[in-house]
Amino acid sequence: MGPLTFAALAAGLVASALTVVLHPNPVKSALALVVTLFLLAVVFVFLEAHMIAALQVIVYAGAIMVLFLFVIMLLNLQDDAAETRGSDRIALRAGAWLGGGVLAGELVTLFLRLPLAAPSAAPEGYGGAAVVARSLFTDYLLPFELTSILLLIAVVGAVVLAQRREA
Amino acid sequence: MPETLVIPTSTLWVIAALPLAGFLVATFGGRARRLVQVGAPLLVGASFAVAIAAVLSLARAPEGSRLVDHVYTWIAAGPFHADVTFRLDALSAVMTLVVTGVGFLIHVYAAGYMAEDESLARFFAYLNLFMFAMLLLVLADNLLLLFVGWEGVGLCSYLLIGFWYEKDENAAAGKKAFVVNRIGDMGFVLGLLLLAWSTTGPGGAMSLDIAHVERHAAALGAGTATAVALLLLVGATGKSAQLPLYVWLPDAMAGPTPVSALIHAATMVTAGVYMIARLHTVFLASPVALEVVAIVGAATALFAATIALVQNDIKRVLAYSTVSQLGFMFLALGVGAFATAIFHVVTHAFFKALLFLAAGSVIHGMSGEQDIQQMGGLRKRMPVTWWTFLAGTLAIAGAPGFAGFFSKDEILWHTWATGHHLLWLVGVVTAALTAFYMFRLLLLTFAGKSRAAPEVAHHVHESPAVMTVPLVVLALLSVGGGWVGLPEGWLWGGAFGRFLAPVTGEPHLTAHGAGVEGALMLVTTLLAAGGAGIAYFFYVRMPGLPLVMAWRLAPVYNLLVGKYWIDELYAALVVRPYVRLSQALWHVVDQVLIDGAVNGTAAAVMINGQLWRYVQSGNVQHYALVFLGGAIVLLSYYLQR
Amino acid sequence: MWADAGIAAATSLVVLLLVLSLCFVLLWVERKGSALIQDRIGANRANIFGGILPFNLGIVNTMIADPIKMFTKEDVVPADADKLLHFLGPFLAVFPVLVIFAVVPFGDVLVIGGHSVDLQAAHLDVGILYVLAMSGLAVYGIVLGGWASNSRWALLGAIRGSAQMISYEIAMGLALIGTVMTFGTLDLQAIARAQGAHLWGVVPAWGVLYQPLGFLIFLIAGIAESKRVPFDIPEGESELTCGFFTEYSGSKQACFMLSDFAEIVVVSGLVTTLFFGAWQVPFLARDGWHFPGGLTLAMPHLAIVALQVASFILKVLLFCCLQILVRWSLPRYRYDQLMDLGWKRLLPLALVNVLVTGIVIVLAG
Amino acid sequence: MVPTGWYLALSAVLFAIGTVGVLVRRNVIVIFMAIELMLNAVNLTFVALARQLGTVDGQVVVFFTMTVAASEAAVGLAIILAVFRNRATVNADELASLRW
Repeated sequence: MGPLTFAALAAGLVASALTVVLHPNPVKSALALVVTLFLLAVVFVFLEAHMIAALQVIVYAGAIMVLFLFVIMLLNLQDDAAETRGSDRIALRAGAWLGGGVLAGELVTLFLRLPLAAPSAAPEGYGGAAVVARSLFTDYLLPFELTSILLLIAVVGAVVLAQRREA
Repeated sequence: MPETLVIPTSTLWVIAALPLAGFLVATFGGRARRLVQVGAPLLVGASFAVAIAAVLSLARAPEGSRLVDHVYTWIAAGPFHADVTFRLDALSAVMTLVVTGVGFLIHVYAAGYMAEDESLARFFAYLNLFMFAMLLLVLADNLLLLFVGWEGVGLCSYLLIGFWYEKDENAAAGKKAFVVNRIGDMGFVLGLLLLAWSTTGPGGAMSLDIAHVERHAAALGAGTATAVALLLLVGATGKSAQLPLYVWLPDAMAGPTPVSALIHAATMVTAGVYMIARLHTVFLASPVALEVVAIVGAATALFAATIALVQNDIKRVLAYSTVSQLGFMFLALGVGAFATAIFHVVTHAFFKALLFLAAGSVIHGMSGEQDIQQMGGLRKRMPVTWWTFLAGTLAIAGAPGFAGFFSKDEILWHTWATGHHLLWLVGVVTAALTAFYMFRLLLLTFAGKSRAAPEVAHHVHESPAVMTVPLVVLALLSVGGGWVGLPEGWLWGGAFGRFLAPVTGEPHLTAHGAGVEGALMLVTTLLAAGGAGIAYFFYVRMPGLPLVMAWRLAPVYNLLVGKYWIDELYAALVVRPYVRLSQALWHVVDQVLIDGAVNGTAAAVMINGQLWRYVQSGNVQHYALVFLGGAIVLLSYYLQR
Repeated sequence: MWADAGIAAATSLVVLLLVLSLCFVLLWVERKGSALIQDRIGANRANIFGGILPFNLGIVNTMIADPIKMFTKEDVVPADADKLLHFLGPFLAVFPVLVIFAVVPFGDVLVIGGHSVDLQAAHLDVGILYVLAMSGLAVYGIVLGGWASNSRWALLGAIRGSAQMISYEIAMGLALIGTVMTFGTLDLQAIARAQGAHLWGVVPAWGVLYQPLGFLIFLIAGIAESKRVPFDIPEGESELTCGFFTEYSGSKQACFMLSDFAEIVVVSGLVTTLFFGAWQVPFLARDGWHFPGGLTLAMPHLAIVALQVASFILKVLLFCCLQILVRWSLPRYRYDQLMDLGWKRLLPLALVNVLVTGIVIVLAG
Repeated sequence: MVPTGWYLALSAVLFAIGTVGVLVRRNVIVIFMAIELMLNAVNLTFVALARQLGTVDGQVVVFFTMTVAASEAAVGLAIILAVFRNRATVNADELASLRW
């Protein structure tokens, strides 16, 4: 990927991420987040993480964000102008932007200082389903199995939390 | 003692375990009254049988042997170690037989005496637990284990004195016994610790094994030995009701009569005697302490006997007589006649158990009446009780041929023969007083006409066989039990002393001669007979005379009736100041200082929390902002590096 | 370099045209088929050359007239609608469906002038994941279209649609796991090639033989994903007028309809590829026929490729017809029944299928 | 070829944007989405560094992150639904009853 492509992608990512944070309408925020996630999947493809890129779209864009949109629509949330423009919480907002800026600056400084050589060519099949799966089912078998339990708990938890209790 | 004479065995624990089993049966099978009523005495009887078997096997072994039953290692902490080991030598053999034998008879008696009590199971549970603790005490091969038994009997004593806890004075009596015993036990514990520390063997090996202590006791310095011995004596005075810690025993009569017979006459109170005999090597190392033991014993004997002269409660008279007889035992210990002391323990166990049980029978027959001034004329109505009580009285008064005669005279002989002539005099006077008050008791109770209320007198009846049979057995023992310890030179004379000699050693007599001994014996007997005669004169021939005497000698009489005001003295000197000190501590230290510190801490925390709670806005984002600040600080640190 | 790009462009174009033409065919099949089922004549008004020709060009008329009518209608946008999203909705609905076909192989390798052309628009190692990803994105068209319309009907339809699609996506994905385990790859072309074998030399080793249950679940979940009867609850015309596209008209509505038909084609294409031998013709290998019993018959390469592509299209058409048959035969599910079927029947069945497949694979070594 | 550092810097910027979103928004769902954004920024770091190291370990971690995010979304949105049912609001300012 050339620097131009990267710059375009990065600009798109930052723009859509800012939209997530700034747009007063939650549906638009969610859509912006979908765009962000999709663009990230594209970045993953350029980083030769094909499997992860596909999963990113399936899980994040295809499932998680649909769930978000579903809930937003279910609750019928509307624009909230005070969300981003209210005169209260000025201190909080100032602190947040200042802190966020400092955090970004520090992290960027830290990362750009890292002495990273240009990566060598990726091995054959790198980032494909077979390679990732082999790692997943050998070195990371225990965490993998634990995630299944985590998911089960999440399913049970979601059902229990969301069901209407008969009074 | 050569190690070859140590005979390992694995049966001794059974002797102690059987009463424990009885305790468990009575505790968990309490609903089955019949089972407990029959089972508890039977288990003690079984224990007695096993004890006999064990003693027989000991008797077949070479002289001076001992059976040792190592059960398990209890404590092994660095250089210190203590085992749960039982030992059966001559001394513990005698004690075990007395405890299990007399205990068995009293259990049988109690099965009848307590038959109507609704807490029968609880009673037998305590009684069996007591038997277990007592056997632990006498069979222990280790002073720490002995101490467990020591505390165990104290606990059971407390539980049994306060057995009828519905009445406040009974509960108070139990508490008194417990507290006074604790004072003695403190001395005992300190003595044990000092003993353990001062008998540290080569290589720092610390042990309270009896063999270990005996090995090292002779090497104790005079000062250390005196300190150890006196501390142990404090324990012994507490447990064996000697001056100045005797006060609990008369009150202990609040318990059921079999308890008085078993614990406060035959067994537990002799624990102090047994302990001193067991540790006589330590006492021998300190002549001063030994002398103190003798003086304490003699003083207690006389002191208690004088109080007994004027008491009117049948059990209380016996209680003071017990204190007095224990004084005799201490006197024997103090003059180095350890075997003789044990001999008196044995005979005393017989006749005092008998007297208490007979008294219980009287109380039973008199529908709970205990005042001898309200009795009289029971001879015809309760013949078995009368004859057995007479046998007991003769035995304790020292009538020739009866059990008490031999043991008491041997004590007095040893006192004289070791040069304690003044103490001998005290002993002789006490013996005369004993004869007087015992016959007073006997005559007031059984002779003459009934002074009881008509409806009570009408119901007077002899006790059932389950109670009288033990009385008869004990009466026979009181009559003939002394013959095992005939004085030196008579028939098989001195056999008892020789049996115990490997354990207790030979007394060192400075005077000898059967003639002197016989003469002294005659003096004592005559004095005792005189005492008995005066009693007959006072209470049968001229029943009005005691009142006149009491009126004429009012100060003395009041002093004796008031028991020398010792309880009041203690209350004024110890109890009330202690209560006042406790109250001061409660109000100042506890309420102000400790509560103040605790509440102050809580208040400080609360004020602090009040201040800081304003930080808690409840808004997650505020917390998150602080979180972000922390992350930035951490990152800055990494950037600076 | 340029040749490759040209080939890529060509194959993509072929695929696109294939799908679109199939959609037009289906339009006619739907109208005439439903008429056949309901015992009526069906679309018969458009008769362009009616005065000239002695017979009615029914097929052509419907196929041409319907789209023309649709795309020339007035496009009405509700007053309070979110203009941008209202505009984007139809395209987001149709786009992911069309691109799914990119990874579906419609033939084996075609060799022309030294270039060997894989008859597949995009060759991806993770083809099945791509399919799932794109079908997951298809939901956004409905959700956004419904929400942006600013209409109660549309919003309800959108909410229903999102819940339905997300539910059946799970069953669909799990049904595919069995197939992936059987063939050991996520690559659709590889799966297609693997189905060229024959069991015991006579039975074509098509996926449906290994995964009958997986096939059924996938087919049902696929129909549900395409929101067609009996799963057309997001539209639910009896309750929601027209569901998520109530407020659409003209060419935008045409896009929604196109995505509807395209989904039928895509589901059929996937079923064919995964379970019915893709472009494979029984006993036809790259160099000709290999009948059981050793009889071989050579054929020219182009003829073989043509035969294979034709077989693929035939199979796809067959499954399209099957779906239309289903659509006009069954009544609509109630919403709770729909969720019941998805979560309590298909999902456990799919899990059992995965489990059984795994056990069989382990036992068979 | 773009240096790995750039990807990391991009992820840092996205992370910071997500952080700001968590802090400034009042709608709990949007806060939640901002958290997802932060998670994805971290995912980018993992994938970029996995490419840098030539191993897939980082991608495996991303796989786990996605699992966690999915669970989180399911449970979190269920909680939000339950809260909305009780309080009829998803405004973080109004959901501040855990306070003095």
